[in-house]
Amino acid sequence: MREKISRRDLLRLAGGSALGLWFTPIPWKLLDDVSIWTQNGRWVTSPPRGEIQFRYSNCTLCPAGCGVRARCVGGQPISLAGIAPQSGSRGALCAVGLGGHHLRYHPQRVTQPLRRASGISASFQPCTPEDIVLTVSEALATTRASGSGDLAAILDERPGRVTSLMYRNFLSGFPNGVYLNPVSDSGATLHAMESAAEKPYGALGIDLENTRTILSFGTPLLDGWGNPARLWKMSEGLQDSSESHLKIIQAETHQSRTALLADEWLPLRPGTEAALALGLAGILIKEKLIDMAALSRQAIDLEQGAQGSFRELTEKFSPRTTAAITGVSEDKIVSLARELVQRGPSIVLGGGDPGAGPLGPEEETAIAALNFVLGNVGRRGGFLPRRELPKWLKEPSKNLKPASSLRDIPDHSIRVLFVDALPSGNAIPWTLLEKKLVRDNPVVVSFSPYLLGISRNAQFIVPSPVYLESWEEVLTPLDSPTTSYSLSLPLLVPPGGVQEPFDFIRRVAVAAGVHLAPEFQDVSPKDLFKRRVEQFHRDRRGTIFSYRNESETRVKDVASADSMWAMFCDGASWRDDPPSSTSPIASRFSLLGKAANAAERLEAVGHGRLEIQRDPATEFPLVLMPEGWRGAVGQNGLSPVMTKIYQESGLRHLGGEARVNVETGRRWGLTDGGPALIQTRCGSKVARVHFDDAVMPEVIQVIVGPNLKEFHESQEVDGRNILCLCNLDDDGVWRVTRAKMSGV
Amino acid sequence: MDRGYMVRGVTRSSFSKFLMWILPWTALLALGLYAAWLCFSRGLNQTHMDNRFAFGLWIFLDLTVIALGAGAFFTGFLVYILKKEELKAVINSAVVLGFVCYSGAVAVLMVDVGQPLRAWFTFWHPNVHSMLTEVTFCISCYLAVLFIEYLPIILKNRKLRQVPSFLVFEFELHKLMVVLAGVGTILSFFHQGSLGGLYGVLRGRPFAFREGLAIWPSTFFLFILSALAAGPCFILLTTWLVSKISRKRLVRPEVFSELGQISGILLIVYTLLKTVDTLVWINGTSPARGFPAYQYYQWKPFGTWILFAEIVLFGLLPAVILLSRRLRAHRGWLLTAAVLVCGGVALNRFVLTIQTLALPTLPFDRFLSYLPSWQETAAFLAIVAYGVLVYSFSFRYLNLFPQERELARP
Amino acid sequence: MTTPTQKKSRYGMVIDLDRCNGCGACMMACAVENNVPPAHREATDRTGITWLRVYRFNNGLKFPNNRSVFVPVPCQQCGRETPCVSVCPQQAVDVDPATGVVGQMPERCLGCRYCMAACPYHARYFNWWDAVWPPGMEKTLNPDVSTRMRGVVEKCNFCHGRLHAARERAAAAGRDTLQPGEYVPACVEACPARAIVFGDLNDETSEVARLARRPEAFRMLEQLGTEPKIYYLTRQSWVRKVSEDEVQMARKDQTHG
Amino acid sequence: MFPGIYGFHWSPGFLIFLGVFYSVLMVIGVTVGLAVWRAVKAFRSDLQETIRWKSDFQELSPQDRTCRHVWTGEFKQRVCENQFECWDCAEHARLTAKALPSDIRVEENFQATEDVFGLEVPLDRFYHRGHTWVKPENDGTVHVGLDDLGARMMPDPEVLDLPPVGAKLKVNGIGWFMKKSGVAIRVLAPISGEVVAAGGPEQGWFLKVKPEAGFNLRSLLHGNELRPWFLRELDRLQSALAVEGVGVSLADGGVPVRDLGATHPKADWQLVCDALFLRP
Repeated sequence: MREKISRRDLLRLAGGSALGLWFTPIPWKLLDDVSIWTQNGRWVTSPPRGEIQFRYSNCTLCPAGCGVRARCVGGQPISLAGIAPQSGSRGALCAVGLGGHHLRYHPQRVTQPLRRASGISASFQPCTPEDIVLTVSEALATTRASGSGDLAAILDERPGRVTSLMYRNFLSGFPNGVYLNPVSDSGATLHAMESAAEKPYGALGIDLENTRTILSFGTPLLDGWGNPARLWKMSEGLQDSSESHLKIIQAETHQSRTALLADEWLPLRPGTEAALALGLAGILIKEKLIDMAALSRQAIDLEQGAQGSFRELTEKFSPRTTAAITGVSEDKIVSLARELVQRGPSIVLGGGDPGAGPLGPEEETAIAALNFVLGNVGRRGGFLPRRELPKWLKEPSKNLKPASSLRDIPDHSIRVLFVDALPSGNAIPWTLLEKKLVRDNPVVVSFSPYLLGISRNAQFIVPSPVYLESWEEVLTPLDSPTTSYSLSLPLLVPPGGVQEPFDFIRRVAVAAGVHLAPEFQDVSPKDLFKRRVEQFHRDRRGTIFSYRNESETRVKDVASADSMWAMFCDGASWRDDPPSSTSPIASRFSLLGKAANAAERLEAVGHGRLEIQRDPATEFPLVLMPEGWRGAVGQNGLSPVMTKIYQESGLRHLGGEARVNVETGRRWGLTDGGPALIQTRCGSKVARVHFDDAVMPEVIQVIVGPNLKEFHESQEVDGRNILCLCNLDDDGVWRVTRAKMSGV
Repeated sequence: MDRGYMVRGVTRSSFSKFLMWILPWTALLALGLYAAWLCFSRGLNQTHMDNRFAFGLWIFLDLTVIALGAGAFFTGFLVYILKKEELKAVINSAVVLGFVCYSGAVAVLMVDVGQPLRAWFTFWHPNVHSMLTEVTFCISCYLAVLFIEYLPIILKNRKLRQVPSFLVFEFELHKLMVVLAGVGTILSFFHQGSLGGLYGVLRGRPFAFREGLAIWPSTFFLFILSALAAGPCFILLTTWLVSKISRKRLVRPEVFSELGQISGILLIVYTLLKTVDTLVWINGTSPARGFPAYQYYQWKPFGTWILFAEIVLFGLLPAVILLSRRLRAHRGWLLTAAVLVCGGVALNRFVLTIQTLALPTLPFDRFLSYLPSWQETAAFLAIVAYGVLVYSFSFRYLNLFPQERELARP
Repeated sequence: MTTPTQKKSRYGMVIDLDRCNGCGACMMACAVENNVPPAHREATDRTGITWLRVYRFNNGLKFPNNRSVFVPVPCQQCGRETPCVSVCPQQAVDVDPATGVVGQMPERCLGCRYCMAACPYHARYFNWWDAVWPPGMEKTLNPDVSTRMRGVVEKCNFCHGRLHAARERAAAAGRDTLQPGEYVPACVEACPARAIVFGDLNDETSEVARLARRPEAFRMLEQLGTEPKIYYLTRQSWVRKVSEDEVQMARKDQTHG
Repeated sequence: MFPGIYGFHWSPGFLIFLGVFYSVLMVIGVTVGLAVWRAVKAFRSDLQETIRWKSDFQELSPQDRTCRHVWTGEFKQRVCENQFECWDCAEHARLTAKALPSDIRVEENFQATEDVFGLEVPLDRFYHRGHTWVKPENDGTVHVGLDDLGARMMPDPEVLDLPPVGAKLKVNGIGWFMKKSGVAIRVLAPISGEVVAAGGPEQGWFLKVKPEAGFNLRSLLHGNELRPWFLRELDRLQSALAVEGVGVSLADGGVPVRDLGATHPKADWQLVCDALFLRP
């Protein structure tokens, strides 16, 4: 029997369905999703979508030059990771490097040329590149014409690059042109040894892998000194009782992170590194713990040289005297000296703290001498000479200005100063540069991607590409025993208005009428890098390590220069072959160094750096010592995500904070966490002070680091940081300063 | 001008005087609403709560206010279920107080959560193991019950009752009040307990964690008892306060005495159990989890005095006063005891909410302090103002104290 | 979605405190991986979001005997009576039975913060502000992880996005189990010191299980009985006491200092 | 909460918990629903008049609810709990064992008029406590009017809203409305029945009603109850005037004036009228 479906039935069906629907999951899931969706809608940023791929580069944020693997979405890097410098080992990035892909979007980013609004005011106004070129070329013309001795200088913190060579070529067009070495050089110990040689060794590298003991004078070995993964690999089994592990003895005033993790921490009184080095050398010589015959043969001035007698000098630093100066016990000093020999190969490193600045030339000379005494040069587990990069410039070196040190430049003599964009990762006090500038209208041009650090004190800012926006070279890092070379590749397109320093200097050259060498004309840095790489292929030495395949190829086996270039463009690093033999180097050396009055200077500084300063201890009873973390000393931008470390946890301290021992703080009427006025001969500043029992009594440890403001939109970041309170010694050292402190 | 809306046979202050009274409270309420709006529009960063002090003034307020509001269900229970007719004198007032406390607590909770629009998820994806689910369920149900109980009181307003449908509905609803009183009692028992359980189950916070019966930690039962003791005292206090402010006799003195006695009996039981609980906790629960109890009291200002205050000063002392017929008969003693009881409940809730969070758990933790922001304080005060306003209007236009009319007769 | 892992895993970590110098790479890598926004201008160490937080803790002694240790604290992934799971009123927190990872569903969370009060390790973080990135930086977000909105709680989930990706890769390769090392959280990968070892604690042969059995291994607040899956290693005896309750001296010194 | 959504599945604890929760919700809902349903039903079966009276009665102060037997001395103090519906009252039945009018009869004997402080109280009728009276007529109908005190509350109303002929009255329900200079009075009906004619103040009666079958006059006041009651009502009037703050008392010991309201402001007078006509 067929029944006709009436309208009523249909309505009933619809009604029933509507009712029944509520007993199914559909409406409820819909409700859930809609409520989540409505709340996610407008406010919440959604990540970009796209094809995921890996691209490779090398980090330029500090000279360690770590390999980088970038995870990219649609070509945009979204995270960075480390790459092993060679197969078999492993790579890593430091916290600064991990946020490298954020730097393009830094709140303090500069994307157009800026000119300081008026002489002193800290505000800047946009200008055109032509404005800067015009002003600068006029100032350069003055230096060239006047004959007054006004200098034109370029401060390049990463020497040896193609761009550096172009700078030197450019400066050679000026009689008063000066090419400045890095102000604070982590490799100062190596350079001191290199310069003490009678016949040049060339560059030295450190054979860390075979070293068993390191005596480090405040070198941040485990906190930003070299490639983080490599150092950690070597320090495996730290504080272990086993005989084979690399023992680190950290001699420094601060309880740095290296000091915390080192096998031993010797808290030195401020500025007494030279005394300890001389004292140790003295014990080694006096107790004849070393091969005295070899030393006498090689050292020019062990007994008597042009500068005096090293032996006599060390005799003035008996263990007792050294103990009195450094605060390290006599027994400890003696046993340390013996341990350096017994637990060899042992090396001694200086170089200084990224914030505290370099040890002085005297300290480095003493450390170099100690290394010489230990017979470390040319020894396995010591310092090995490494070859230079293949030569590719045909021009003779007369067209390249030789490098000079800032400390050798007379005060108030630089009229035009260019500051290169690539950071060394170490701090530079603005007062140090200011002292060298002429008093009337100096022109300081800062190539910088950010309005931070030194650029805040410059007259002009030329917006430069940030890391991952341009082609750049990465040269042999300090901790590498062999020469290496790689390229940092532009994974990102720079914003409009950004100028390569290379291109800008060429414009200045044209405007100033300087003729650059033909090699630098009508080429981009990339073309020159390619020529360098072609030279590698021609030289057929070393190996090339491809990041993508994690495979090593001998250069000999690479088919063509073009395929070698293609490897470099996809992330690769070249590494020289290890030296064929470790024969001791024949060259003789000077233990006292080659500088004039070296012995007297060394003896004076040996009694403590504070002793050579004029400030009376009665007026300034405390000692101000800066401290910093490489790559984060306030000169360059840090990823805004670094606020996790600086702001949202107390893991790293912000720039300008002061830390004092609890007792010291109480004695001077300070409150923990409260403000305090720090006064030195150079000025005063209010800082937030924290009590910390890890700080040596009577020491004010001030942090050189980023300002909280610079992470956020605000443009009011002070260009004169806490380093401006530091005393600048005649030898360009600002490590220790007598100071006083009072509550506010 | 509004006399036609008032209860017949009682007098109230002039309208202008009433206006002067409510004006400052309205201003306070407006300020609190502005603070709440700030929290809604800009987020909870407007408060001084943080990841470590995840709960602050508001949760303390919620817990305290709900404990004080327990008078509503308890009086309802006594009147409708146990037929204690003499307490009819305060039942209407108790219902209004309860409504004010609970609605205020729910309102402030809505500001306190980060995503109030998702509050209904609790009903849709309930985690049955969470005390907070139980609390949410019971409080929302009980708020509905309180509203339904409040409704007849409103509908009986002199003007509203002239609407026939209101009147009939009110009449029929009133007849079923015993059901609601029963439901309210069950719900209240559970959520008062669960509020205590809220902290008692925090196994990660040994200061708050308690062992217990079945799924309920001991704080579950202690909270019920303390709320039962505090409820009548709060009614007593408010009645006395309203009577002072309005300069009217509202209830017969026997009612005060009755409330005090009930509170006293419960309080002494509570104090005894609390003492036992504290001893078990000090000697067993806490050290077993690696936290010797003495260390909690090493942090200033939370010394052992707080334990003494909680148990003796705010527990034993008022219990003794309330249980003594002679002292209870004395108005001054009675009120002192009532203040102590209400203060004790607040202190107990404070210890559990604030001290728990202030104490460190990790060895490298610090003892934390917390001061509410002005927005938190304003929202807090707004709840007080809201309560005062609702109660003031109710007192003016509704028949909160049936005995008042008789007592007002010359 | 069905879980391709048949065998039940119990992922955990062993963190060698003697190797940690507090460089912060793990915190950075974590924030980058999980799209944690940069700090708001007014954020502090108590209102910020750091799924992995490295604490510095000292022994409270006077100079020169004062020593510090850095303690990375991610969510401890409690395995028994997980304090935060049972308290959440709307099931926004759950333990994945296949991995043992305590998960947080921010889109389910109403922001009551009860779980934060419940967590003894303070490993849970509330979004006190809207998540805002500097202009353009949102292009650098990880597509595998959604961002969170204001007013919800979030925490470490052992980089759930990475687990997902690893499973997909394994499934594409026709495997239904993950091989050791195929899935590691971002912090583990980033740690230059290799101080963090990650793996399946159920797998007796894994390095993480081996290290967790070492006598120097301990867990924080072990007596609470929550069976955390983060183990710490140290040879320094004073640090070991971190796991025990007798470090009150240090605590007090830190606070009243 | 549905199995399958976001990996959800039922567990016993879940079912128990939700069962309890939704039961509670249901109880609350059913209670409210029941109240609504009963209210609607009451409306349908025309019970709102009864309910209004019941509800109003509960709102009256105990003094206003004093049992009639207090005046006649049987009780010292007693408050009526039976909405003045004495036919239902066991106490009343016990006390009035001797027959009182159980149906409507004309009693010729009562022609006298009592004078209570100048109020005329004819004894031939039955008085409701809302100041109306019922006077049975020979034709089986009754006349309904205001007693002297009620009349003086509002003589010469401007508006008189009497029910139309044929309308049903309900005892203690609304009888009629009167209004004068903004003061409205609702007069309670003393009897159930059908209106057969409408009168007014000038006729001396307001309504002519055919009483409902079986209706009795037991709840109405009669005979020797009247004097004490009226005295009491004058008292009540006095105190209402005092309570409402009118501040004017009745002429001392004398007869209330014919138009009591004329001397009072209307807002207050409304309250006084409400009090006297048993409107809470």
